[in-house]
Amino acid sequence: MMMRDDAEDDTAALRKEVRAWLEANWDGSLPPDQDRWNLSPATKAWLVKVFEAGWAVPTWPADWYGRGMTEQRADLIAEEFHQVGAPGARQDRSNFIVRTIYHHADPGLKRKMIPALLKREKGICLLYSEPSAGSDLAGIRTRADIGGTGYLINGQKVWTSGAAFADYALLLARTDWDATKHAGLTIFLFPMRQAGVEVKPLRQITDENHFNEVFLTNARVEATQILGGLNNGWRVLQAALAYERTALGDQSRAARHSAISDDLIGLAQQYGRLSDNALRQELAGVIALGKLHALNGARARELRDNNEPSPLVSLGKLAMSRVLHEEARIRTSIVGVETLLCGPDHPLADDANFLAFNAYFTSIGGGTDQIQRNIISERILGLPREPDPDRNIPFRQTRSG
Amino acid sequence: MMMRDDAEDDTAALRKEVRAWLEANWDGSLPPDQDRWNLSPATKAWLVKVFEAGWAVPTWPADWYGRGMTEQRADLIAEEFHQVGAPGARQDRSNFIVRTIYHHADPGLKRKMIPALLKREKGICLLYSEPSAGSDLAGIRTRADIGGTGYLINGQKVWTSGAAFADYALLLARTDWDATKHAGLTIFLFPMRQAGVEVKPLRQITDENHFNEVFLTNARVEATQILGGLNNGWRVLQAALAYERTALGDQSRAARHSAISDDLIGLAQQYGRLSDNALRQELAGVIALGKLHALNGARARELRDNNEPSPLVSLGKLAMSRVLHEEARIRTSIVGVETLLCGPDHPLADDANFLAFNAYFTSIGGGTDQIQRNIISERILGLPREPDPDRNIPFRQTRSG
Amino acid sequence: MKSTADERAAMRDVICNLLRSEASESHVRATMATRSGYDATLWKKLGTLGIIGMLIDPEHGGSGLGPIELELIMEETGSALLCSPLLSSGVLAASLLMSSKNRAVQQRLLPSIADGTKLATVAMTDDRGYWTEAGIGVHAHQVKDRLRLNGVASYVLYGEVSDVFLVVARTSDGLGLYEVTKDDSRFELAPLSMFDQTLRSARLRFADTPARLIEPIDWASVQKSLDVALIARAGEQVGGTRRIFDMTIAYCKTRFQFGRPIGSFQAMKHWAADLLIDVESSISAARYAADRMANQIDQSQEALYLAAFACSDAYTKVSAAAIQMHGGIGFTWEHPAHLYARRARAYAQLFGSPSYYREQYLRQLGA
Amino acid sequence: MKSTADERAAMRDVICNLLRSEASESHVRATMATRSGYDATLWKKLGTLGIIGMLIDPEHGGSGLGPIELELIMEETGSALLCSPLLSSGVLAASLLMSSKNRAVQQRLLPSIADGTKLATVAMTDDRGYWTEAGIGVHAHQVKDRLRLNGVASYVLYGEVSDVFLVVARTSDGLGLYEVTKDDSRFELAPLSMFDQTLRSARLRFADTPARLIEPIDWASVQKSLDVALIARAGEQVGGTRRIFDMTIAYCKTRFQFGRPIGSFQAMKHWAADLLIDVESSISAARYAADRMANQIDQSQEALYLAAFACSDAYTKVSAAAIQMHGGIGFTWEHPAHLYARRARAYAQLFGSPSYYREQYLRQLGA
Repeated sequence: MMMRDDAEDDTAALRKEVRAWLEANWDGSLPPDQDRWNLSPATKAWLVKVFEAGWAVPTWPADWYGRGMTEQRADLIAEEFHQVGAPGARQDRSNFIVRTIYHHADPGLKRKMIPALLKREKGICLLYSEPSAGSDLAGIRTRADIGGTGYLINGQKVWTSGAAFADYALLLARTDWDATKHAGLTIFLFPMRQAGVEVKPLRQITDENHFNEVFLTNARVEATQILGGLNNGWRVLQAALAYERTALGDQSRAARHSAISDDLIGLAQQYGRLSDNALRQELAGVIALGKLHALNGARARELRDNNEPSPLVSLGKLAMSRVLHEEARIRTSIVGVETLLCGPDHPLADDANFLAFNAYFTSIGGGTDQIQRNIISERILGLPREPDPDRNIPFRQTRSG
Repeated sequence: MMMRDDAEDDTAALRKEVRAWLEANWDGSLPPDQDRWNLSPATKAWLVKVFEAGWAVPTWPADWYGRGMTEQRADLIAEEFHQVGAPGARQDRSNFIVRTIYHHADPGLKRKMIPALLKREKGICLLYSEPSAGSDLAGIRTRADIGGTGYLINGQKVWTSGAAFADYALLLARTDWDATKHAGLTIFLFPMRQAGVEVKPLRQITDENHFNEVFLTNARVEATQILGGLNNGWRVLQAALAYERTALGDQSRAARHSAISDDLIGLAQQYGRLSDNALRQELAGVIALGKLHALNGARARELRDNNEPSPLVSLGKLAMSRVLHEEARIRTSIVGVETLLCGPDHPLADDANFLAFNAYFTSIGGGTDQIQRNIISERILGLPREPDPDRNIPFRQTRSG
Repeated sequence: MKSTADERAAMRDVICNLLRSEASESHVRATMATRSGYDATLWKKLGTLGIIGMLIDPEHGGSGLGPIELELIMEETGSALLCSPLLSSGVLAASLLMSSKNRAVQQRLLPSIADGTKLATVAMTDDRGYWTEAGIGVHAHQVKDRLRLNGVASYVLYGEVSDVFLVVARTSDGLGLYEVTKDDSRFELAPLSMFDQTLRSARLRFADTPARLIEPIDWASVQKSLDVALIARAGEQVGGTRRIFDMTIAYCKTRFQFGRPIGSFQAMKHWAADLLIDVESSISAARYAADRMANQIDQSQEALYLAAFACSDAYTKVSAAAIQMHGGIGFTWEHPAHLYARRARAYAQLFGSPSYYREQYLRQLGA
Repeated sequence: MKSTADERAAMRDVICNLLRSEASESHVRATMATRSGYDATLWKKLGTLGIIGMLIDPEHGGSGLGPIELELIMEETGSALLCSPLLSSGVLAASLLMSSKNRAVQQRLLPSIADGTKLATVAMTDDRGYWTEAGIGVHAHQVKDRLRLNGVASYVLYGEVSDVFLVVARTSDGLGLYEVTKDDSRFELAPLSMFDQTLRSARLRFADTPARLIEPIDWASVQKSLDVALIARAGEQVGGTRRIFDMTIAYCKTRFQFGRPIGSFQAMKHWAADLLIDVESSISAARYAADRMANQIDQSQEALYLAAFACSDAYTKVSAAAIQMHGGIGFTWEHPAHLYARRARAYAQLFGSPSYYREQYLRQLGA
């Protein structure tokens, strides 16, 4: 066991090293990127530097591009990078796709893919959801049939972001139709740049196109591209989703959202509504919801640091959904009649309208509020599972709609 | 087919007849009764008169104490009695227990029981619910075992009103433990005045004792007292419950409640709260809830009169529950700090506290809000039934708790 | 004229069938993408059927119907999300002119409003969107011997396609109702971009714009026409609420997840049961308000204000729930759920917000 | 003194074990039926364990703990629905005296408050129950050379069993803190009947009642003690919320209806999941407020007001849901659900309502 003083010295030494490295290498900023799928050459060059210094995945061993550090020490690195605004460190936590590949791919595939992905020489997207399998991801019907040295893929995926720019995808497909629904799935590291992959933008209710539908028609993938073994896809997927939740939990809100002021009091003042006692009561309630969500988050981190079990993490997404819907509701009530309008001449109405609809991104996307409530009541409160009549029968006998 | 004008004449003639009879017999009032279980001699004498005139059950045939009338014409009689405040008419609708007996008992039993019950010479109560069977009434465990010329009854009943005063009860008991849960039940017309029947008052959260627990230990009932046949109890019960809903739907709110003023605006004024805009908004919302409930009721009656199908009747109890809880909430908020107190020195606080707890009488009693939502979603909206694993197995194999 | 229940049922069938065939969802989407925001061919049919002129007296070419029939018809147009100037021309403008004492103007304008050949609209609130006397932002002055209007009127429904603008303006001694035609070059008209693309409105800026005086008017008369428009709004809200609710329940029965229709999940069932209360209550509120207004009996204002917020709140709640209950597909533009949610948002503000009407309701109750 | 996490865990265990054995539900029911409303034997033990004197300096015989430990201890007493004058004597009176500058009074009163041999309480609001400066209903006058109090103080917690009354009264030039003892015959004390029978309070009427001046005081000092009482209240609320929630979840697992545990019904599951957010949020709010106060850092008032309404609302909501989720048994007096609901109702009003604190919170945020 390391003594406390040694540990503190060690922390200080690491901080010093990271700072010195940043001092020597970081210019203080990067040119703006178009979006996360189109990085500037300067950003890419920076990511190469970070990768080569071992900051990208510090908890992984040195022969896997890392420094063999503990999570706590790796967090320090992330903190130092964050302090100066430099990207690219600690992708062993934030880059959940790479993390999935690291834990589930064969060594050969890992060698080929991981450096390219960490340096963003290659882009990768997720092909999980399907129109017929939303909440019930295990019900997907995209088929992977043996053909030649690999598999022929046919089916339709949806809610994919970046599909048009990605070189690869994590693809969830069904490889055994006689197994039960969870048992016949496989995850492939699937090449996107081929005939048979058609990407169509999907328009959201917010009138944005962050997502795509992807049509797969006799597309091909080699058997060597399987992650975690044939028909083991459900387990790999669960790990991947857990990594994703962790990564998203660390992030703040979506881009457009973050550009909108959170200052509801200021908004109410601007619209001359602060003297309305009915609004004041609601305002206090809504602001409190957001604050309580933040306090729960802080308490969750504290409990995690003390290795105490806590249900708080799992509550986050559901609680956030309520915060966003409630904030949007009161924003609408403040802006009032102007919410009839939209467009650049009415930026505050535009915000209110956008946020009212964008709140569904959180309450539907990544597991609906209803699915979250199932998870909370079953896994945290220990209440019985929902019956799933399909669970134990061959998938080809199941109903869909 | 009767011509329209004839029908009108007929209506007028009936009204005239009822009015003349009331004119000749009704004094304008009766001495107050202690409660519905302890009627004054004057009230009883009046009920005998009504019974003998055939007004008690006008839709039943003459040899069954009635006048063989249509429902519509019988309603006229009820109206005329209501107009002058005279009780006892139209018990073929309001007296749901007698109605159950009329439709399900053997002729001999009917002759014995019905006159005594209509004249209130005998009192009767309901022994349905049990501690282990609340929402799930088909899960009752009171046993009726063959013994001598009849049955031996053992078990515990709850939520019984009037058990201490009743001469008889409609008793739901299990007569076949190898049948499925709905198939082994029987309804008995059970004599209450016997050893083996112990009645204990049940204290409610409102600190009232409107109900009892009834302990049945080797109590006896003859086989001739079965209503609707052995093991046919579930069907009889469904009819009895439907009669009860109709009768209760006609009634207004419970006694103590009706003594409390509905005037929330007056209450707010009294507490000097009418200038609080937050309260005003809530007040409008709550009053509206009550008004909408009333409008739904009016529309339901109109649709019924036009023989149009309507979901509105089934929504009533659930909607009323929400009205009562919301009214209680705002009443609490108006009375404020004084709700810390109770007792005769603080009548308005007492009302607020009582109503807050008494609202559960509606949201739990007679089928919880949750059961109502099941019924509405299944029977009106046509959504699938809840799975009931006990439904199709012998009752003795079911779990309880 | 007061129709019988049978006549009303027949009327409902006619409209329902027309809209089912000519105002399908794809037609609504096509129309909402046009600049004018309505389909002139369908509009003509509505004129022929007497729907545009429903509130206009037969002597002026209308059908002479009342609030009960209005509410019923609007339930159907609201259910279809019909894109049209019916509310502005056929309801608000028509009822304002119907209560006018200026028969010459009635005779000149009402017949062409009734048959749909002319579109009229009402300009009465400034940018604050109050729809109250205090919200009037146009002033009328006598300049030499001609009348001139100055100021701003906003949220003017279907302003860009309207031929006639009925402008409520302040005068030196009260209010006046003025007529301005689209051919008059001396005012600016800017179409407003609407979050609900099935609606159109515009902002008018008058700068010494010539106008004809129809008549001096008091606020109570304007309010009466607004009241009629509120009945129409309630009808459209109720129709939309019912339709999106039915659509959602149908989806819950056919969409399978985890091997079960999603409507078999109790949380969905209970949610649906609660929403049904809101749906039915809003229907009751809208029809009660229409009935009270038709019979001009007590509590008609109380009933109207109740409907004004109850129908707004129900539509907002039910259409929001519909998006969530549909899950992923409900978050796509191609699914109509958001169209109903947009309409719900719009109608919750147009002519006054739910909190405004809650306050009015409470005042009617004497508080 | 600031305790470590380990010390706090140990403290929690001690209290938890004591209350589990000596403040069981049947004990609570027996105690709430007594006139005094508390159990003198258990009270003595709380004194011995240093719990009554938790906020009192060791030099005056107390344990010298702070808000963090206070909140923690009160979570346990609130969870048990402990019937005792801890809040009035150990928290409100003790903290008011602790911030006094009158060392003589401190030395005379604090040791016997700390060990429980004397009960003290604070009289500061009149019948309106404001707990603000405006709510003070007692006036102090100099009559010849003696001090006299006149007026009414209500909601005086455990007044009937208290030995010492700390009365906040108006004077000719501000406020004063006065001491009145129960032996003084010149005031009337009427016990109030409490809807929450686990609490006691009384109404005092002073009529030329002699009193000792402890010191002139400003409202801010009184407010500071009230703030400490709000931390205690939040702790008890959170403890009660958690307990009734856990009890309900346990019932959902063991109660079978329709052949299934009622906790397998999705509507119950989802309801429970939503309530868990309220439970956890109120815990976060109470502990954050205690932490801010302990560290006397920024936003301590903001945090306090947030906890004041968030913990009230959560307790009210969760205990109300508990009755409904228990069904029939929850409607009986013998089940404890209503005892928690009564406490929730009481604490939502004692020291100020949720809407009052929402307003205070908003003001702290600068609105």
